[in-house]
This record gives sequence, C-alpha cells and structure tokens, in this order.
Amino acid sequence: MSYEVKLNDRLARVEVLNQDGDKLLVSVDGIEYDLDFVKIGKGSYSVLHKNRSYNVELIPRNGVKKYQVHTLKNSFEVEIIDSEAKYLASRKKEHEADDEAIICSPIPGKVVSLLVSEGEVVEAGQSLVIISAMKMESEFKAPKKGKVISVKVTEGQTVESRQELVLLEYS
Amino acid sequence: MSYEVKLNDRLARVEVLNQDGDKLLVSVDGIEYDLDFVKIGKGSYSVLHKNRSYNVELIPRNGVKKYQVHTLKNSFEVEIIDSEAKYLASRKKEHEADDEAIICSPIPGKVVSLLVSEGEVVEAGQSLVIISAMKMESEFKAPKKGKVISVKVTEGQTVESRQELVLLEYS
Amino acid sequence: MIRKVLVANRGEIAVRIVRSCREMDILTVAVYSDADRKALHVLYADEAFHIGPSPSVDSYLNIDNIMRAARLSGADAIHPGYGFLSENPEFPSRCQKEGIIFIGPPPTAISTMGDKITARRTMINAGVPVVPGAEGKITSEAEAFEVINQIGLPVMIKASAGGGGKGMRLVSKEGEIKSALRSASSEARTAFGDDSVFIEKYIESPHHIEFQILADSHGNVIQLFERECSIQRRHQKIIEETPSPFLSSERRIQMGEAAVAAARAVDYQGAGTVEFIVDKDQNYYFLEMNTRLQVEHPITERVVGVDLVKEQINIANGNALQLKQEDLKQHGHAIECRVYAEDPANNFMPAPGLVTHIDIPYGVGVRVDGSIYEGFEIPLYYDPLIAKLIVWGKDRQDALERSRRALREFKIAGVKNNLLFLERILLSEGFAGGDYTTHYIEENRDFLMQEDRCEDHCEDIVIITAFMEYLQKVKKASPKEMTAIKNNWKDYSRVRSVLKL
Amino acid sequence: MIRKVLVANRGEIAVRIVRSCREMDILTVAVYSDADRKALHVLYADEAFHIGPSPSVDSYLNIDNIMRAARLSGADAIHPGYGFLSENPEFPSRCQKEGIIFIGPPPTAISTMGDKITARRTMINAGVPVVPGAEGKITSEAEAFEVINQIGLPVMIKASAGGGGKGMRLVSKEGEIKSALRSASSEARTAFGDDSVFIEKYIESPHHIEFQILADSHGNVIQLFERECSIQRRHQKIIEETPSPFLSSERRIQMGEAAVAAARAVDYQGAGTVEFIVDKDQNYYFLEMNTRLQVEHPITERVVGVDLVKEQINIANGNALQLKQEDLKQHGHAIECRVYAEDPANNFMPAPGLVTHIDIPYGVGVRVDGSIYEGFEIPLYYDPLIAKLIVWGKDRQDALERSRRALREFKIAGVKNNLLFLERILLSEGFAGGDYTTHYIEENRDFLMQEDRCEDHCEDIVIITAFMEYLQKVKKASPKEMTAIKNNWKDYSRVRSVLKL
Repeated sequence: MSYEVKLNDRLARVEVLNQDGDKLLVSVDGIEYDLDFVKIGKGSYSVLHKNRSYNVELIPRNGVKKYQVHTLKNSFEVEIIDSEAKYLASRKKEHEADDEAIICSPIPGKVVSLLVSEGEVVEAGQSLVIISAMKMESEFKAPKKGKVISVKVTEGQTVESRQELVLLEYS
Repeated sequence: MSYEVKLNDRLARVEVLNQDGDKLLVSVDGIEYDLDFVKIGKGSYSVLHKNRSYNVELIPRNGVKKYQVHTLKNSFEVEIIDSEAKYLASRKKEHEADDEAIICSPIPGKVVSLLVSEGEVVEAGQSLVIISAMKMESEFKAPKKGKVISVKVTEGQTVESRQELVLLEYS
Repeated sequence: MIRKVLVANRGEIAVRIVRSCREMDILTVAVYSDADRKALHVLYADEAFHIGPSPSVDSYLNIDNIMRAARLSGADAIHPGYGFLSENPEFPSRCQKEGIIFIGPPPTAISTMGDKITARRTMINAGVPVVPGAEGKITSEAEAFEVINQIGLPVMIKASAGGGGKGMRLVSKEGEIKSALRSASSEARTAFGDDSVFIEKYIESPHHIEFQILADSHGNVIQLFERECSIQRRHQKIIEETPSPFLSSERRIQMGEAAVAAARAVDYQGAGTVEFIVDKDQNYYFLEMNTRLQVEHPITERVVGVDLVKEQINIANGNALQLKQEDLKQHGHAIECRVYAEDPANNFMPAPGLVTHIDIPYGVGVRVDGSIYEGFEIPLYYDPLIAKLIVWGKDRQDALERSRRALREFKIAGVKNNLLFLERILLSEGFAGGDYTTHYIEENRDFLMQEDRCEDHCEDIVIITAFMEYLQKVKKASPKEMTAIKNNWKDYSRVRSVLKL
Repeated sequence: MIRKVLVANRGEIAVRIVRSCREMDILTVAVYSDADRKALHVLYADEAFHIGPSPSVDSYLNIDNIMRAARLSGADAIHPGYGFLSENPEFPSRCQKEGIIFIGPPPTAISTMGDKITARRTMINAGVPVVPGAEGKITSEAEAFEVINQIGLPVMIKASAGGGGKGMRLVSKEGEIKSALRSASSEARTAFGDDSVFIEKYIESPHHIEFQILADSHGNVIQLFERECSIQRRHQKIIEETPSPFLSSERRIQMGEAAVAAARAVDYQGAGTVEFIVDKDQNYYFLEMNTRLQVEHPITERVVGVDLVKEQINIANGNALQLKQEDLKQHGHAIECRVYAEDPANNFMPAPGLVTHIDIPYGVGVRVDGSIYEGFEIPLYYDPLIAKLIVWGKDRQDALERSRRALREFKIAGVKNNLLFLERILLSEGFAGGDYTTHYIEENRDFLMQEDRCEDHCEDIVIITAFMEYLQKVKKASPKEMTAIKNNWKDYSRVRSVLKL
C-alpha cells in the first residue's frame, strides 16, 4: 500500500517494500532506498543510506500526521496524506470559491484595537484589527472589499495563534 | 491519608492537607509547608517555599515509586512506601536470616572468568566471578563461607546490571 | 559587600546575571510576573518574588513592587539588566533612598545621557564628535541654506515633532533643498500639527559601532574596545561582532578615547556603552550612550577576557578596577547571533508559543546564553529574544566558520525563529567579506530569504522517516486516541476558507 | 589539501574532531562497532561505516577494517583521536602505503617514544632530564649501593619484568637497602619467574605536568605551555588545569624548552604532549611523550586561543605553523573536569547503562565536549569517559568558582557518574589552594567521599515533590498499567536476600 507524503510543496508517493530489523527497503516516487534505519529516541532517527548518515528529528504538530523535521542542515514541514486528509483537502477545495473569509491571527497576542464593527462595509486593504505581541503591533487588513459579518474578539482580549478575529462576506 | 517516603536513609511521613490550584499545603514529619507548587515539564517541578525557589527534577527508576531526584545543589534517591512496598519490606525482613544469597553483578559487563563451579565449597572472601566493563575488571567475592548451589552465567556472557551470577548456600 | 542581589529583569539576561552572582557566592532573588511563573530565571535563582500581572507596566516596570520584593527578600543590591527600568533614573534614586545598592551608574549620568539634546551638548563640550547639524529649529529658507552650506550635502530634513519616517526628506542636490523643505514642513503640519523642521547631516553607508566602557568610583575609566552592530532588522541588532572588520587601528584608538571622554563627561560609573554612527570614510559621530549592560556584551567578554557582570558588581562594591587600559587587548574574534522567536518571512513578526524541542550547540569556542527550555511557553508580553549564540575564533574567518557550524546544530521547534535566517546572513558574501552597513538586510533581502536546498537524497530520507514514524504511531494508537482523531476530523468538516495574513 | 577525514575513534573525541572538520568545510567519516550504531559520532558525521563487532580488538583496533572503510569512503586522511590505534606505529605506516594522510606524527617518532628504554636514551642525548637511575639491571649488591650512592635516597627498587606493584620496594634509609633488594628480587622471581631488578630515584610529592607541542613539516616546533594533571584516581587524570598553580615562571620556561628539545629529538610532526614528573622542589624529569592529541587538550585551546585539531589538520596538509612562540601567551586560567560513568563510592567502578536524563551547563566561560544524549545506552566495551567540562576564568579563583557553578548545573541520570565527586574535589581546601600532588585523592578520600548536606528545608521539598508526582501518576495509571504493577508485585513475593557487592 502506498501513501502520499507532502514535504513543503512537494507531494511524494511512498511505499514500504520490505522491513527486516534495521534494514528497510522503501520507494519514494519510484526511487528505491536500501536503508539502515534505527530509532534512537522519541521522534529521533538515525538513517544510513549508502553510508551517508542522516540524523532526523521529528517534532509532531497536531497529532500524528504533521511533523516539523530537522536534519543537521535543513528543516522541513512534512504531512502524511491519508484518506482523512484527502477528504479534508477535497472539502477545502470545494469551499475555496466561497465568498466568506475568516480573518485569523497568525500569532498569539493581544487585541489592542478593533477598527470595525458588525455590519460595516470595508474596502480592500482597510485595517480591521491591531494585535500586539512582544512589543510589536501588527495590523490585519481586509483582503477584498466586503461586509463585516461578525467580530469574534473584543479589545484587550488575548488571542491564540489561528484564533478567528473577524468574519467577512465579500461583495 | 498519610504515606511514608524514604529519602536516602531517612523515612518521612507525608500528608497532603490541602491543594488549590498551585497552592499546596503539605506536612512532612509534622512540619507544615505552604507551597507554590508548579509542574514545569515531565517530572520537573518548580516549588516556591517562603519565596525560596527549588527546581526539582524527578527521574523515575523502575515504575512510579522510586525516583532519582535532582535539585540545583543536591541529588537524592527517593522511594514512596505504599502498602505494596511495606509488604515487600516485611517479606524481605523475614528472609533476611536466610542462609541463601544470590551474588548479583552491580554493573553491566562481560563475564571474563568463572572461578567456581556448582557444588564447590568457598571461603569468605574467595573470588567467584570476574566481570569486565569499560576496560576495568572487577572481582566478585563470597561474603561468607558456603557452597555454590548454582552458577547462573557462563564465561564470555554479557550480563545486565543486577543480573544473578552465582547462588550460594552459607554453611 | 554585596551579599544578595535582586535581579529586576527576566529572560536570558536575568539568568546570565544569576550565573555570575552564583560564581561570586552572592545569593540571588528573581522577580516575576503572572506570565513568568515558569520562566527560567525563577527556577534558577535562589529566591523568587511575584511582582504583578503580565504586562510589563504592572510588573517589571513597577518600581514599587520591585522595591517591595527587595525589602522582603533582604537584598542589599539590585541589578537592572537591560531594558525595563535599567535606564530610568527614578529607579536608582529610589534605591538610594531605600539604602539599596543600584548596580549601575548614578541617576544623573542616566538622565543626562537619556535626554538627546542635553547629551548632545555635553558631548560637544567634551570634544566628542556629534552628527553635524543645526542645534535647533530652522525658521527660514535662508537659515536652511546657511546650515546646509556649513555641514555639506547630503542632509536630512526632519520634522522636529517627527517620528515613523513622516516629515523626513533626504536632500542630495542643492536644487532639491527648497522643495524638500516645503514638503517636509507641510507633511509635518499634517501629521503632527507642527511644521517646524531641523537639519542634520545625512550619514551614508552608516555603521553602528559602539565601545564598551567600565568606570569605577575612584575615577578610573577604561574602554574595552568596540562592537560592530550594523546587522540590523527593524532597526534592531541581530548579529554583532568584535573587532569590527571595518575599523582601522588608528580610528579604533581615537574612538576608544572619545568613548572614555564621553563617560568622563557625565561622571560615569559602572558598565556602559557609547554608540557611534560611522560613515563610509570612518568619520564617527556620537549617537547615544547606553547606561547599562548591552545585549551583545558577551562578545566583548570573550575577546577581552572579562566577566562584565562581575566587574559591575565589583564597581558597585566600591572596589577600584583591576583592569588597566594598557593591559587590555582583543584576542581573536567573536560573533554573537541573537535568536528571536519571530518569523523572518513575515516581516519578522514576533512568534510567542510553546517550545517543543531544542538542540543546543556545544564544543570548542561556543557559548550559549538563553532562557527557554522544552515545554516552556514563551509569553507574548515581552521581547522575543530567546537565546544568544556567542562564538569565538582565532580570527574572523575562524569565528565565521564556527558560527555557521554552531547555527546548524542549533534547533528550536514549536515556535517560529530566525535560526535559518541568521545562517543565511553568515553565508552571504557581504557578511563573509566584512563589507556591510546598517542597510545590509534590506539590501540583500532576496538572498537572505532563500531557503537552502537540501543535498543528495535528504528530502526523500526525511519523507521516509516521517512516514515510518506515522506508521508506527498509527499501529500503536489506542482506541481512545483514534476517537480523538475522528472527532478532530468532524470539526474539520465545518471548514471554511481560512486566511492567514 | 585534505577534503575528507575518516575519524578512527568514537566518543567525545570523535565528535570533537568532526566539529572542527566541519568548520573547515572538510567532510567526515565515522566508523562504528556493533555497540555504537546509535553513538553520537555516527549520528553527527557525514558518513558512517561499520567496522566490526563490539570488542575494540575487532573494530576500533582492527586496522584492516578501518583501512577498508577509508578506501570505500574515499577519505584522503585519517584522524586517530586518542587511545585505540593512535600510538600504534603500524597504523601510520599502513596509511602511508595506501596513500592516505595520517593526521599525526611519522611512525618513527611514535615507535621511538613508544619504547621506554629508547625514549629514555634519546632524551638523555637531547639533554632532557630523566628520572635518575641505573640504565639497566642490577647484577650485584655492590652495584646497587653504587647506584644508590649516585642518585641518593629515597629510591624505588623495581622488578625488571614487573607490573601491578609486585616486586616493588620503596627505600628511604640506607639500612633498608639490602633487605629491600632481597625481598624485591624474591617477589619478582615468584611473580614473573625473573628476579632481575633495577633502581630509580623515588619522586616524593610528585606532580604530573605536561607540555603541549606543535611541530610542522618545515622544522618549526612550538610549545603551548603546560597542563597540571596531578588530580588522578586509579592512576588516571580526572581534573586538569592550566597554568599549573605549582610551577614558577622560570621553571615553566625551562620545561617548555625541554619539551621542544624532546620533540625535535624525534623529528616530531603534529600535535604531541611531553609528560614530566615534577618533585616538590620543581625538579622535573621526562616521563613519556604522548604522540597524539590528549584528552585534556581543550584547556590549552582555551588559554592559548587555538584549535588544536585544526592545527593538526593544517600541519598534515603540509602548511607551516602560523603561530609563533614569541606571540603565545596564557590568557587567564582553565580547568577541565572529566565526567565518567563510574561509581566513586565503589572504587570508581565503571557504570555503563542507559542515560535517562541530562542537564548541561551553559553560559559565560563554559565549554562542554561530550558524546551522550538522553536515551543513549553507554556501551560496556569502551572507556567510561562520557563528557568533559572545560571552564575558563580570568584567574584561577575565577575559573574555580565558575567550575563549581557549572558542575552544579550538570546532571546526568540513569548511570552512576562522578559529577558530585568532582564537585567535592573543587570544594576541597587543598585543591582550592592549588596545593596537591598525584596522591591527592587517596590522601583526602574521607573528605571527598562525604555527601553535601542539603540546606534549609530542601530535603522535605524533595520528599513532597516526589510524593506529588507519585500521586499524580497513580491517579492517571490505566487499568493495564495497574495490572503490570500487580504482576510486578507477584514477582517480588519470590524475593530473596539479594546482595550487591
């Protein structure tokens, strides 16, 4: 059985061909890898491929399917695409043309100013909310012209990363 | 309900009197402690007592009852004495007068020489086994005069820490 | 003799100060806000006192609360660190009143240097060069021409009430003066309701170079050479080095003497830093004096061979400096990289959050000062500086190669950080050649924002490893965990187009 | 130009060598035995080759297997580290034959210095003092008296074929000579079947002091000052420092010159160490030359400001030394503490096992070189050295205080280790006063084996914390885990009196 794995923007097809102790035979996009594959700790692996040594550290992000991955020289975002992820991706695609948008905070912080209220019509680029984090203030703007459907936060409130701030309906 | 806790050679009686969030009231051998008690990570705690700051790290040893404990300046062995441990202790006491003894290796290593065989009578202080670890050889000797009931290892064999080497019957 | 020090700060500098105190057998008292109960300085100090809610203004900037902690703890001295109250003259005044030693300069030195105009005048009187310009507001076009004739083009016309780049005009040619004056004035009026402007020499290709000062209470003042601080993003230093690859030996000596003169002019005591702006011809001008320890002080510690915190404490104890100017030398080269919880790709936006994993570099020539640990939640209330990597090498090339090695070994997960960005800077030609100004990051944005390509088959190896870990976890997952995964899925089915800005 | 180095070693020194190679942009090849598949040097190097079963003789001492890995990897140079094959002249000879650069001295220098009698003669010819004594076997009582008259009492009578302290007699008074000769001879005959003995001056209150040497292929030889290595247990160094608190400046210069002469006498190339035994009057005698990098090389790196591995590689590349003797100086003071997986309370018995937890010290003046990580199983086949703490201070007192601070921050759990023992040494009066000989540990055993008492209520706090963790774990335990606990209990009911020896 083969799976799809996403590394940054690349989608790769992976299949385990054989596993015998530390010896692992896998194919990635048709290339076969004969590996000495050893777990050395929680989320930490030593992989030898043709005597090249890779020390790979996996830090899980939200469950078991997304990882931040470090090698000595690089860092990556990796996601395992299983049937559930595929379903979600298709749902997301379906909704992509939606004329609604939720403005989320990309960072945790504190709402220092709310510049719009429900029902207000905003122009593209108009500032909606100002979030302060670590001595720096960031303005969040409307990507397109639209109407404010709802405001999900209040001034002074602390928000998490990805928390919803404002819901817009584009016009 | 109070428990007994062993720290190195000391046996202390501990009772939780009250716990409210990070505030913890406990007594140890009758002395009451009013603590700001916060878990900061796996087995790692920050304890403030009268503004004195203690950073306590617990490393479990064999399950949940024995810990190696580090503070900034000291290290301890701590054991929680629950009913099970009490039972074991009493069993052990019962057997203390036993005329049998298992000689165990305190370290992992390799058996380089077996100096006795089954049925042999040995004097107190007579060498039984030589274990080699990390470029150093250690001799293991009979604590009292006795007879070798059984030899549990063979020459060249690798042994774990606490693995049984020789069973003696004292005479 | 100081026996117990309250550290009125947090983060890496608080931990760093506690380390030196501990080496001197001095007890330490940490203070903390609500957000910092689990911060490393609280865990590491001998005592810890809560001083208020998370916002700095209610805790680390609250003099009353800090003085209360000092009294309760019986501390006989306070170290302010950098930032927060370290340059507030009221703080040492209060310490004086309450009979607690302030480990820093006297209040007058702080207030003189804290006021731009007073500082400028004091420096002129002390013979320290300042940026050429008019002393006050320009009241007429004629005066503007006169000033510009005097200081020479290019100049900067700046709104007196200005800030944030508004009401500012760069003038390079004589023909531009009139229109620039008018537009700056008018923009200033609109923006600040005040159309007055002043004129300053525009420093091209500027370098920020600062000199470390130590002054005791016996009149001894020494300088411990310079730090080159021109690698900046958002006007904040992120990489510093010493010696400066730009400065000539003669200029180094002159500037060192100027720095000593600056410190003497305000009867300075303690550790301080005199900042200069230096143009492409190595003309140098006093910019300001930081009357406290700097973030980047460790590179000076490394090449000169001192512990500046210990020197501060010795000075506060009334001891005379043991270091003599003539014995001081720069040995080798040191580079500091500041590690921030921020997203370089997103205009260096700060990124607080939970640190899930750290690998710290070790070995020859490597020092790390930090304040985070695995499981620590970096609070959103304070500066995003989380660690400093200080690397020494026998010369600049050696320090550079070692810094690259150490940065590669340095990994932080859970929060966005600038480790890769720092590595890109160290790999860039301009930095490697020692040829950079304060504009370096903006001028080289494209190169610096690129990602390193992965060599050989390493992408595939990463894919395989993540996949094997996934397979193992799925096999192991208990029914309970599977349910959790399913519920999570349900939540997702209400997905909408979610924008991240 | 060396482009790829195979490191024929393991543990901290292999990791340390890879670091410097990486800084020089040189690729690295690790080799590993069965036991070391997960060892840090394997994870950290660019490539890794398996070279045999766990016992050293089948892997790290197996020249054929290592040469095979070198060929397969295309390495153009081999670094032997210390121990293992580093002082086997056959190894550089094989490298020569196979056209691979050996990063170390020529085989002749190794073999000359490797043979005690040849080395002694060579040193005498070079004018380097050796321990006074007879050149060969003592054949009569008369000869013995003659020799002793010449060198003076006290002397050591030693079995020629001896070892392990057998056939050895210390003679302090003239009246003891005859009986000592007879008993040593007779004990030697019983133990080794050879009754011949020789006589050497007995060195009272001895110090082990060694000098670091660098020699290039262009005839330049420099010495990088001394390391005081007298803190030993089981005849192995565990704490080293530089400068030696015992040596006068004049004697330092003389010994440095003797070390250079020693190196020149064998046409040395590369990094090497000349070891001296020094008596209480600072008389010094050549002991041996270690023709390789020493474990304790980092303290020299720190105070002199060099990277000895990089110097080794530059020399192996045929470059001339850039360092000039007249420019070298000792800056400040450095102390190395060797961290061993061993049990000091149990005659320093080695303690391999699983490392469950590590806290590593950081900050100003602290360097750590190590080879373990959480989850690493320290193998039982090799040396128990697992880490080195190298601390710098502006003077000895400063280095000492910082070392104590750093040792306190250093925690290793899962395996027994000597961290507390090292701290006790640093706290002891004799060490603090710089007044110690190679007998220091045995003479101060009682103080060194004491445990630090815990201050205030810290014992109670520890008890509470462990108890709360226990309560939390018991509450959380799943039915499955509870069953496991119960089964465990059943096992225990077959308990017998189990002795640990």
